[in-house]
Amino acid sequence: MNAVLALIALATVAAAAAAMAGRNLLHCVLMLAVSWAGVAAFFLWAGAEFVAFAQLLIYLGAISMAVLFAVLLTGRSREDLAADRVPARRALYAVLAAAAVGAVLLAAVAATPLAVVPAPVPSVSVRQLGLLLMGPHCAALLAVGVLLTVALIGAVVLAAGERPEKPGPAP
Amino acid sequence: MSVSEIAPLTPSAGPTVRSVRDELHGDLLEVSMGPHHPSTHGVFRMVATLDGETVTRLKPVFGYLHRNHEKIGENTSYLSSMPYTDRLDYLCSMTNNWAYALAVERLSGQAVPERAEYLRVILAELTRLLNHTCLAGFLLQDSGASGTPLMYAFREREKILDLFESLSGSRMMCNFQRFGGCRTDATPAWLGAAASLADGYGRFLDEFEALLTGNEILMARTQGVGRLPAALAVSAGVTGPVLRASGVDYDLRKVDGYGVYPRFAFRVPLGAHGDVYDRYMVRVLEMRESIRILQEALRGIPGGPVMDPKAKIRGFRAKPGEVYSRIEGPKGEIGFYLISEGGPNPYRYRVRPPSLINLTILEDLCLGHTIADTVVILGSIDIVLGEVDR
Amino acid sequence: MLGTGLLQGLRVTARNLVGSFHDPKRFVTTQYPEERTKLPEAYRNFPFLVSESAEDPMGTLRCVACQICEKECPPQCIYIEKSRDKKPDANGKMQIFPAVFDIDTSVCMSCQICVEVCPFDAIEMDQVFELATTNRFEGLLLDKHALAKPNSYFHGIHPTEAAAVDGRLAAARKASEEKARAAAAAKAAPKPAPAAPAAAPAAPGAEAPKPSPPAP
Amino acid sequence: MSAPAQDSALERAPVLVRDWLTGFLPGQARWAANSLLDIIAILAVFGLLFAFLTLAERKILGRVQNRPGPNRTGWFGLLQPFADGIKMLTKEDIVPRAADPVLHFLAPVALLAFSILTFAVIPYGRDLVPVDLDAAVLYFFAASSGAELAVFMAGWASHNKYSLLASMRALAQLISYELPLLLSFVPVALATGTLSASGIVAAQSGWKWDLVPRWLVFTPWGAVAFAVFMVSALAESNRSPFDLPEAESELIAGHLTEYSGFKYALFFMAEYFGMCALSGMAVTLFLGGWQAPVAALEFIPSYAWFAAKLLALLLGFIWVRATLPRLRVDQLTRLAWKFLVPVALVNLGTAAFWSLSAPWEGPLQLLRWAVALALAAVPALLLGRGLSGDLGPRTYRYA
Repeated sequence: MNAVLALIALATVAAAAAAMAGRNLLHCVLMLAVSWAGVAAFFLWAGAEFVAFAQLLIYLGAISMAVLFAVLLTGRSREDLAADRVPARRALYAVLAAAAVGAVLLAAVAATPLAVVPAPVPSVSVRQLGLLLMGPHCAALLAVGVLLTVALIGAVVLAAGERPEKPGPAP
Repeated sequence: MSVSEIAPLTPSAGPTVRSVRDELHGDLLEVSMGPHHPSTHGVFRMVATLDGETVTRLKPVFGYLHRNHEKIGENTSYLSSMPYTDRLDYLCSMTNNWAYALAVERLSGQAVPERAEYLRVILAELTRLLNHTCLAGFLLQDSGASGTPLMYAFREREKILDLFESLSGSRMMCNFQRFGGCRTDATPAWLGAAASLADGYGRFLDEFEALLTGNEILMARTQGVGRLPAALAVSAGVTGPVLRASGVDYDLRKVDGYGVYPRFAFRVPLGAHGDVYDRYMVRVLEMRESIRILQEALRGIPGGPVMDPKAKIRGFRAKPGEVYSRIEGPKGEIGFYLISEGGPNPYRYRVRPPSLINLTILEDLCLGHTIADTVVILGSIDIVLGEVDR
Repeated sequence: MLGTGLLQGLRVTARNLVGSFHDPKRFVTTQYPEERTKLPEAYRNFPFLVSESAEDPMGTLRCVACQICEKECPPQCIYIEKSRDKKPDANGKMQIFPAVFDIDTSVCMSCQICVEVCPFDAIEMDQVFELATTNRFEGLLLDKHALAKPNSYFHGIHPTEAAAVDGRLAAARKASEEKARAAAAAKAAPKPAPAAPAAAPAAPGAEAPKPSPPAP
Repeated sequence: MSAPAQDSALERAPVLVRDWLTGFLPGQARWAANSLLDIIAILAVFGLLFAFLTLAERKILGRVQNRPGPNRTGWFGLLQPFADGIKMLTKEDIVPRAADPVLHFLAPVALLAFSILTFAVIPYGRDLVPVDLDAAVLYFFAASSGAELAVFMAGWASHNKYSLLASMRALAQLISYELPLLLSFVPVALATGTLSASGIVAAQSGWKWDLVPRWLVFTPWGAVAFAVFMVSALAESNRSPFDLPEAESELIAGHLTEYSGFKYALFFMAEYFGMCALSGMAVTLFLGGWQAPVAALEFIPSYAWFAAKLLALLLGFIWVRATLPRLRVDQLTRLAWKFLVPVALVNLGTAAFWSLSAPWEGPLQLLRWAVALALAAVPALLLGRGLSGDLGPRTYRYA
C-alpha cells in the first residue's frame, strides 16, 4: 500500500517543484493544477471519496481558472510571462527562509508520538458525512457559508462598480 | 490612428497579437475580419478595433471585386452593356436590367408597349421577393441558426429562379430587358406558374415568420442593435428598406411612379426604431406587399407586343444628351447616369450602387456593439459585393 | 412568455423534418447524376453554328463571316477569319464562309447577344453545360468543326424558336425567288427593251424585321 | 418489480458474458479484467455512438432543411463517419510556429480524457454500473469541470487572436453554466437522499397509481430542474444556441482555429462524448435511469430503456441545433446569472417544500400540488419578463 502512497507523494511534490521552477508562467499554473490533482489522489488513497471529488471540483475547476484569469488579465504581454533568472542573493534568502520553516516543522513532527500501525481507514458514507455536517459541525458550515456569500457579493460589487455605465445602447 | 499608418503584422517571433496602445482603454485588440471570412457576404473586409468585446473603430475595406464596369460600359455598345448589368447586383439581375433599359429609353425617347411595362413590374416584384427572402435567410445564418432558415429561403428562391430560367434562358444572368421592351414574350403557361407561385408565397411567409419573428433569441440578438437614426440615414443618402426601417417614407415606386406602378394599390411599411429587427421586419412586410402587386399585375396584364417594333437592335445610336434615371431596386435606389454624344456607345456610363451608399454608415451602426453584432448589422444592411465594387 | 417563440420555431422544423419523408414539396433536392431536372426550353448555354444539313456541316454553314457578332460580343470571345473563295449557300448565291470560327468557351458568358445581332440566324444558343475538360486553353477553345450542329439539332432543343427562324428564312427565300422571277420575267418580256433591268435583286436573306446591316 | 423480469436471460446477458469471459481469474485479477472489459465496452459503444451521432446529426439537419443529408458513401451514407475519420487521419496536422507545442498537443488530449472520465459512473443497466461510487454524481461534475482547463489551453496555445478571444468567451460560458448545472442537481440529492447514481435510479422505481412512473421529472420541481439541467447541459457541451466558442460567423472556428487533422477530430469527439455523458446523467437523475416507463414493458432489458431515453435526449440536442440562432456572450451569461441560477435556487425551496409536505393526504394533496406548481412557475415567469425587458413583437405603420 505504501508504494502507491509514495508514488502519489512523489508526483505531487514533483508537480509542485515544476510549478515553482517553470519559466513560462502558464506552464507553472498548469503544473500547480496537477499538484492539486495529486492532493486529491491522496484523499482517494485515504478512502475519502467525497473530499477527493470536492477537491477536484473546486481546485481543478474553479481555483485554477481564477489563477489563470489573474495571470492573463494582469500580464501586459507575453514577455512578462517568462520570468527571468533569479539573482543569486535573493535565492540565498529564499533557501534560508525555507530551512527555518522546515526546521520548525521537523521539530513538531519529531515531538509528537506517531502511532506505528496506521489507524484503520474509517469508511464514512456521504450520508453520514451530511449528518455530521448538519449536526455537530453545523456552526462551522454556516460560518463558511456566510464567508463565501460575502466574498461573492464583494466580487459582484467590485466587478459591477468598476465598469462605468456604457454609453450608447444598453444591452 | 488609421489602418494605413499601422505597420503590417510583422511575422516576428514576438507577440503577433497586435495591441494598439491607447492611453484611455489600455490594450485595444485589432481584428481583421475578411476578406476571406465566412460571414461577410463575399470579398469584403472589416478592420475592427476592439476594447475587449466592444467595437471602438471599424474600417470597411472593399474593392476586391472591382471589375471596371463603368469604363467597360463606355467602350462597348449600349446593347453589349446589358449583360454586364446582370453582374452588378447578381441577386437581382432583372431590376438592374430594367434600370439600365429605362435610362436608355429616356435618353432616346423610346416608347414601351403596355404588356412590356406589366411584365417588367412582375419581374421586378419577383426579384424583390427573391432578394428579401435571401436576406432573411442570410441574416439568420449570420446570427447562428445553422442553415435552416437559409435553406427554406433558398428553396423558395429556386422556384422564382426557375421562372426566370424558363422565361429568359438563365437563372441569375437574365439579360432580358431591351431598349423598348422585353426580349421575349411570357407565355400564358409562364403567367399561370407565376400566379400560382404568388398565391403560394403567402403560406411560405407565414411558416418563415413562425420560425423567426417570434423567436426570443433572434429578438434579443437584433432588437436595439445597430440603431440608425433617420437624420443620419437621410444625410448619408441611404435608400431602400434600410431607410424605411428608420421611419423615413421614401419609396421610389410611390415617389417617381415609374412604369405602371401607380395603377397598383400597395402600401409602404415603415419601421420605428431603425434597428436590425426593424430592417428585417420591413423587408418581410414589403414581401407581403409585393405579393399583392404581383397578383394584381398578373391579373391585369394586357395582350399585344412585348417589344416596340420600331426598336433597332444593331447599330442603335442614342440621341446626344444626358439622363439620370432610377428605380426602387430591392436594395434601394439603383440609378443609371448616361451621357451620349450620338455614338454607338455612351460617353459616360455611371451606376448609382445602393449597396455601397448604404454601406457608408456601417461604422456608425457598429460602434459600441460586440463583434457578433457587427456581423448581424452587416447582414441587415444587405450588400452585394458585385454592386459595391462594380 | 419567454420561450413560446422558440417552441413555435421548433414546431416548424419538426413539421419540415416529418414532411420531408412524405411531402414532395418538403424534399426538393434531385440527385444530380442519377436524376436530372428537365431543362426549360428557353435554357441557353454557349452558342453553336447552325448548318443546313447534318451530312455536310462544313459545306452548308449558314454563317457568311460578316463578323457582326465578333464586334458586338461583350467579352470579345469570338474570332473569325474570312475565307478567300466563296461557296453557294442555301439560296444558291455565292457567299463567303468563315475559314476560322473560334469561340473561347472559358470567356463566353452565354449572354446570347450574338444570336440577337446575327442577320443570317447562323448562330443559336445550345443547351450543353457539361463541358469539363482537362486543359484550360485548347480544351475550351471550340473551333468551327466543334461548333457546327445541324438545323435538326436546333429543332430538337429550341422547337418554337427553330420553327420561327425557319418560317422567317422560308418567307425570305420565297420573297427573293419571286423578286428573281419578276426580274427574269421583266427581262424576258420586253425583248426589244434595250438595257437589262437593274442589277441583281436585293441581297437575299435580309429579313423584314431585321433591317439590313449598315456597312460593317 | 416482478421477479421474472429481473433475471430474464436478455436482462442478465451482459453480466453473463462478462462472467463467462473473466470467470476463471482469481479475485484481484478478475476485478482488473472486469474493469478492463467495462472500459472496452464503454469506448466501443460510445465511440460508435459518436460516429453515428455525427451522421445522424447531418442527416436530421438535412431532412429538416428538406434535403437528404449525406447519402453518397455506403448505403444511405452509413459509411460517412468512417470516411470522415479517414479524412481526419490523413489530413496534415499543422502546428503554428509561434504556438506553444506542449499545450497545443495537450489540450485535445486533456479535453477528451476529462469527458471520457465522466462515463465511469453512469448506470447503463440494472447492475451495469462501471464504478458504483458513493459520491458518484459529485465525481461526474468534478470530471466535467476539468474540460474548462483544456478549452483554455487550446485557446491560449494556438497563439492566434481569434482563438484567444474565443477561449475567453468559452471560459465565461462554461463557468457561468456550471453553477445552474450543479444547482439543478441539488434538489435531486435532497429528494433521493443520496449522491450515488444507482441509488438515485433505485429511488425512482415503482409507479404511482400504477400508471405514472415515479421519475423525478414528473414532480413540479423536477420538471423545472430538468429544464434548467438541459439548458445548462446545452451550454456546457457548447451546443447550438450556446455554441459561441465555435461561432463560425464571428471568430472563424473559435479556439479550434489552429487545429487540423486528428486533433480537430478529437475536439469534436470530446464535444460529443460530453453531450452523451450529460444526457446520460440527465436520464439517470430525472428520467429514471434504466427504469421502464410502464410495468407491462418490464420485459424489455433495462439497458435498452437507458439507450432509448439517451437517444431521445440526443435527438432533442440535434433538433434544437437545427432551429435556434446563437446567443451573444453577454446575453448568454446574463441568461445564466439572472435567470437560470435564481430559478434553480427557488427550485431548491420548492423541492424542500415538496419533500416536507409528502405525508399530506386528501385535499391537502391538491393544495400541495398547487403550491408547488405556483412556486415552480411564478419566478420563472417574472424573471423571464425581467430578462426580455423591452424585447417583443412590434407593430408597424404603413405610409
